[in-house]
Amino acid sequence: MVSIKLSENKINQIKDICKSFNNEKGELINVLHKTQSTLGYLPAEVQEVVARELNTSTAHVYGVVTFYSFFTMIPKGEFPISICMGTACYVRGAEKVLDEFKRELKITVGETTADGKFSLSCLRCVGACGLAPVVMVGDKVYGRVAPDGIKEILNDYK
Amino acid sequence: MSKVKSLEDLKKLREEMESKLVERNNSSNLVQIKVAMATCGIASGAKDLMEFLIDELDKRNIEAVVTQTGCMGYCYAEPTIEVTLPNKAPIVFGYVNLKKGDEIIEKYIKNNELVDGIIPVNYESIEK
Amino acid sequence: MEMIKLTIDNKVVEAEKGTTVLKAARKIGIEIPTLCYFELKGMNIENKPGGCRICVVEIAGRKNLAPACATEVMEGMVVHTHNIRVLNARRTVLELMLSDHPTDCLVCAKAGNCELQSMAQQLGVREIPYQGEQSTYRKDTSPSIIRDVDKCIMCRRCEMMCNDIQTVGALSAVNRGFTSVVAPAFEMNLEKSPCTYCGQCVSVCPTGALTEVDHTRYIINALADPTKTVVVQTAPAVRVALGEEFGMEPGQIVTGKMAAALRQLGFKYVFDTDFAADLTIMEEGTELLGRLSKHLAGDTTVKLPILTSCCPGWVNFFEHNFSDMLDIPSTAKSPQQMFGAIAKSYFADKIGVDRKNMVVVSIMPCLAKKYECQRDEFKKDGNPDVDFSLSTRELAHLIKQSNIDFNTLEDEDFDHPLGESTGASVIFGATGGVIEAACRTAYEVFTGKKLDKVDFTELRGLENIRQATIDFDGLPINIGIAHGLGNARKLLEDVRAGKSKFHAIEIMACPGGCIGGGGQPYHHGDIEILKKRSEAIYQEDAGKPIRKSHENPDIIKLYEEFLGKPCGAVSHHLLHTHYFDKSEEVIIND
Amino acid sequence: MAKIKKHLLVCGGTSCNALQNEVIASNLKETIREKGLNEEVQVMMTGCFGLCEKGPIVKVLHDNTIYIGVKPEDLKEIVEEHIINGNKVTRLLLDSDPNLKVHSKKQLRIALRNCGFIDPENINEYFACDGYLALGKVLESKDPQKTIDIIKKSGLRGRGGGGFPTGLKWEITSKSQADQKYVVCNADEGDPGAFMDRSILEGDPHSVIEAMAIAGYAIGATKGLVYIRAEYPLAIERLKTAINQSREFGFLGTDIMGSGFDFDIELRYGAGAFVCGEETALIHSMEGNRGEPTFKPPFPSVSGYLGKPTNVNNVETFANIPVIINKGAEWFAAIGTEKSKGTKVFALAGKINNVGLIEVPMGITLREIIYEIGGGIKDGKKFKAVQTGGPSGGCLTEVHLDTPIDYDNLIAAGSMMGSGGMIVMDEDDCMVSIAKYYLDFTVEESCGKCTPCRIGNKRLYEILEKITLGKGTLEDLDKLKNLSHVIKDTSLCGLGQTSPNPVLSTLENFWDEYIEHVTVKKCRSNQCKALMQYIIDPEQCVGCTACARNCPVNAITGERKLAHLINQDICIKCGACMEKCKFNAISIK
Repeated sequence: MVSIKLSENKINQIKDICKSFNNEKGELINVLHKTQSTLGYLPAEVQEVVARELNTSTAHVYGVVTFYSFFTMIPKGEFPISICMGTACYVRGAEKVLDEFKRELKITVGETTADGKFSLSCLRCVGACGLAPVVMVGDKVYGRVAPDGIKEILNDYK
Repeated sequence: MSKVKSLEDLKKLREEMESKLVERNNSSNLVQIKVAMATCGIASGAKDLMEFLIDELDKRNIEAVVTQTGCMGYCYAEPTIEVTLPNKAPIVFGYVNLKKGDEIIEKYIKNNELVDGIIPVNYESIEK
Repeated sequence: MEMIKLTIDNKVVEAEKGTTVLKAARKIGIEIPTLCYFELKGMNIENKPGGCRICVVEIAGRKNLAPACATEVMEGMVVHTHNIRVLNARRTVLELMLSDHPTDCLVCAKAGNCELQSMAQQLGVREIPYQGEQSTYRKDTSPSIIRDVDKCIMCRRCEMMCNDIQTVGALSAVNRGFTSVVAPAFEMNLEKSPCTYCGQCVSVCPTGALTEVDHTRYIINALADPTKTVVVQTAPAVRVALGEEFGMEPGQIVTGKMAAALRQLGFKYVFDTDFAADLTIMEEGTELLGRLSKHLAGDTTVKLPILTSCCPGWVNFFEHNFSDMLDIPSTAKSPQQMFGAIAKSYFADKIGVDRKNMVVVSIMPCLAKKYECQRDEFKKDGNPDVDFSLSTRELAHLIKQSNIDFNTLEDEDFDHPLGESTGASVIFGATGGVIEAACRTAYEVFTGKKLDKVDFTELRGLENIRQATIDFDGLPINIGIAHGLGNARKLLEDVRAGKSKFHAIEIMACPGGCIGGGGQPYHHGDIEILKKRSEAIYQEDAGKPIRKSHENPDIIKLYEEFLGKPCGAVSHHLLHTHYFDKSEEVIIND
Repeated sequence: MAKIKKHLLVCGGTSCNALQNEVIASNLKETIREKGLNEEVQVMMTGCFGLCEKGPIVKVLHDNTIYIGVKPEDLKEIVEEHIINGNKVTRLLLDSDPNLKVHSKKQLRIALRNCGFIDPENINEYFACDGYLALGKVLESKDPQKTIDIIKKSGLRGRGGGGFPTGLKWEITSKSQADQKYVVCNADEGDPGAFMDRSILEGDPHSVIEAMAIAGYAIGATKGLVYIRAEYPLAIERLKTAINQSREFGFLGTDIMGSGFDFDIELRYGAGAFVCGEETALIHSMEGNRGEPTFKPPFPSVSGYLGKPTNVNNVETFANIPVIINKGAEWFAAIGTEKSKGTKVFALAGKINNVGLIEVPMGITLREIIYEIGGGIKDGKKFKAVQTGGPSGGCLTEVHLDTPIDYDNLIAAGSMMGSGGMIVMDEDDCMVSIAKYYLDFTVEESCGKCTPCRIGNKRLYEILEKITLGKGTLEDLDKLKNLSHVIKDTSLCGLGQTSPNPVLSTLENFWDEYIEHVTVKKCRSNQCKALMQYIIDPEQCVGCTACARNCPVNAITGERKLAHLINQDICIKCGACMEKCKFNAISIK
């Protein structure tokens, strides 16, 4: 027997989201978007509930979650940091910026700092190539970021 | 808002809107400003700039319409704004931070004196 | 049908519109190699993702190569299946596949039966020029199936079987790109997934990524242990397939050779699961008639239809998916478990052996049986009624290991008393067989009349879902039959919705029934093999002197000496079971 | 009231002769002062005019006069004749150059016509720009085939990358019989470094909505779906606003403009999978599945979303439609080259001065784009290559600078149009590393369904990595070639069929660089860390210890006031020492 360990409140939230899409299997990706934006991430238990509500297999839900880079099963940091790895940013030194973040936060891409404050990820182009290299912290965009400027960025959140 | 029921309705609507714009352009003292508010613009501070311009023009008793618009294409020079003084051709300014915004109001809008950061429009639009 | 004319390797061929290049080529004797492509013709089972790219061919006018398995023929098409461009591409694709595949072929369970290995042989690959990182995953061992997905080549056959055909939903492609693989949700163990252990994924896997848990070593040890009395039972579908492992034509009946081989292997008593199948009919048939009579008498608490319960994959399926209907299936244990229960009580007493010193081994066409015999409710003080379940393939290995030349063995008989069986029990091995056997007995018991004709041919066949109405002397009995769990789901959903008109439904998890079980010799997608096994089953039935379960003399004796009457107190205790809710449960955890 | 009445603008673009511009500006100011006009005439340096070959440029703002090729000795004449007397100096006029007259401005905005011009959240401004007029005309014509014929005649080809003729696609879908059809807008712009579609949706969402409705009418669909990247929140917001406004005015919904035609649009979100730009993958994603492509045929125009005929076009393609209807197929077909009509929007980025969104007529040359519109290479570096078509495209070099850009020429040059990313690279970019970067992207984004793309691209990446680490051999170059060709030849979808292009085009155009990497283990751009060494010149080093103090791994030793030494075994080649050295004693070997 598979048991799902989630608070009733969360289960109801997920159920409501599924219901708002008529519990339709074809709306899986929309449901996952909404659920992730509500709960922050998509842990296994959440996927189990979604699968049940949409009358599909958990394996299918997991298959979809792991296919799309936007979905995450790990909670992101309070301030998620995303480094744009679009070509424009790449040729203007995004890799060095990323290396500096890794060194400064002592985590690698896909990880969250022990205090839960920062997480690090790479993005495809955010379309702000004029500002390359670009870093996003939460919804805020930092343009023309240089490796020696990242301490300053992090200080905004400390 | 009533639905547009035919092509004739639509043509009337267009004329109405066009004449409003013409009216605006012919106004003797109305300053028109467009702020490029696409993602790069906003990321570079266009939102703050727009608020600043609205507040400051109001404070300084300059009759102006400040509207948002999409990408003008000058990503390297964001934020960018286009300023149209009464009876004059529009001018695009790039790298407009708040300080530059203030300068544009004081020098160009008030005094017709150009400031640095002008971007010549380098494209043709289709004739309407 | 509109015909299309095309040229393949300079030969003109006419093919039906909608046919693929692959099939059109086959018509003129051109075998384009395939890997991911899989078909069980006539059963609506086809895997055509066009993913492996082994079957690429050159089509004039097209800028890139096309997969023959997925490309439809077009008028005037000019196809080359083995020019230098195609051969280089095909070989390179295979080399790439091998560069991400372990090379432990010598000790791989699939060696000799591996389609990837055969392909490497066929294309003459002697080295792997492209070396690099290999994707590695955790090995997962469940009671029945081992997943070693380092060997997965992403042909997606298992995924297709598990989802499209069986609707089990235990497997899905997960991750993306180089790390993509077929796995259960969260890449957790199969044991924690809704897997039914039907083994259909194993039966279609081209490589050693999915194999059965091998118990042969335990058997060898038990046979060598002088303190143990080792008893073996063999399921009906094994005898019509085992011969294939020794080079015989599909459909060859090897009952006698098998009994001889088992005896030579050292089994003290060589019995037949068919005996227990007859017993199952006695119990299940009685239960059916009981429910039917009550229903006819107007008892609304009685639920119909009754569902057969001899297939453990099917039992797992409804415990996971239809846990709201656990009171519908027959409570009769499967033949394997009935055999174990009787062997370790009635028979053990008879020969004066303590059950702890008796080892019951079953030879099954099935992988779910491995799981079934480990279920707690089939144990007494921790000692299982059936100790080990071997697949047909494992038995073949065991025979080969023991230097037995199977082909030259003289036929032998089963031992008594648990070796006596009827034609009714043999047909358990094919879809529709259980319900036909039940009808033969139920009809005579219910009507008190002798059947003129014991063959209910209307219940036979390979159509996905079949239905027939049997005339019980004026009382029409509606029978439903499904094989393949996806078909079963359809029937069950009707039952749940109250739309089912059936009195009894037979369900087998595997397409074709046990003859197509997950433990059978690999058929590699050849439907003819399944058809021949099925024919052999009915041939064996027809040749039996007794063809109705209730006429089995040893069964009659068993009731007289031990059980009393079908569905009586002793039967209830030994031969009936109950089912568990295995659907997900929500534990609220604040 | 302002005293200043007239303005003279001098081009200050860095690619024109910057020094000359300075001279012109200061001389002009001097001349104005001499004439006592400095109170009412202002001289300004501005950004690039995009006429770099014709510089220096002086523009008289009040009557919109542009002078080209202005020399210091011309200034007096301009001021005296034009500013004071009001007579233009005809010999210097831009119009006097007949070649420039047609394309006095290199850019022509069709798809971007309203971007940066109207308020995208105000439908009234769209009305003023002929908004929904094309839809009105199409509906009034009561002839879907006529609309298809116009699009066919215009020569419009898909702007998403493939370049399939749009009108033909519409026609096939219109001829597929079904009870329901769909119009899908592909807004899953995924090329790294491309943001054309985002800009259109953010700047002019109504034109896409209008075009989708037109397509719906033409092919017989009543439902439209926009598949848009979830990473584009602003575009999503503006599109939603526009859809609602459009519904309010009755351009979406039932009985549109009294024609009896029903059409509405829903949004579907992408979730970060580049392969979903491929139309079959996109459709599977919209159906709630993994975005894995399937073999074509059947094409979506026959069996697409939910098995129904589906017409998929990208954002930019749609943005062209209303203009074509309004101005006619002939007008559109007159722009561009023989086989590629109209304009193309490019996201110009990388090592270029004027990073931005540009729209140019097909047939323009790379040189015009880079040096005239883009204002040349940043920091005066040397141009090396331009990458078009993103991970599916290739690198073009100096020899391609004068090739007219259209679908077919780009393919012939080993690249492709793609969706419109255009990344400029300079002498500091290592082309092996660039190829590796794109393969890294492909490996990351491959769906994993077919063998050549799943494993082949990984092996390509590994070989490239081996080369950048200095461990490559000549044999590896052969492997790269064979593997690239097989991957292109055998992959299931467009992603794999084009993913080796960055490798093949760099092999073709920068063979020397590859050879250098594998034979003499040298990276001429100093990008491959494993192939370079930081060296302290003992002659230059004064022993200030700045380098040693800043070395993160303590690889530098040396006594104070004595020459220092870098231990190459420890050095991680971060370059911190070189940055800190005030005596230029550290160099890369």
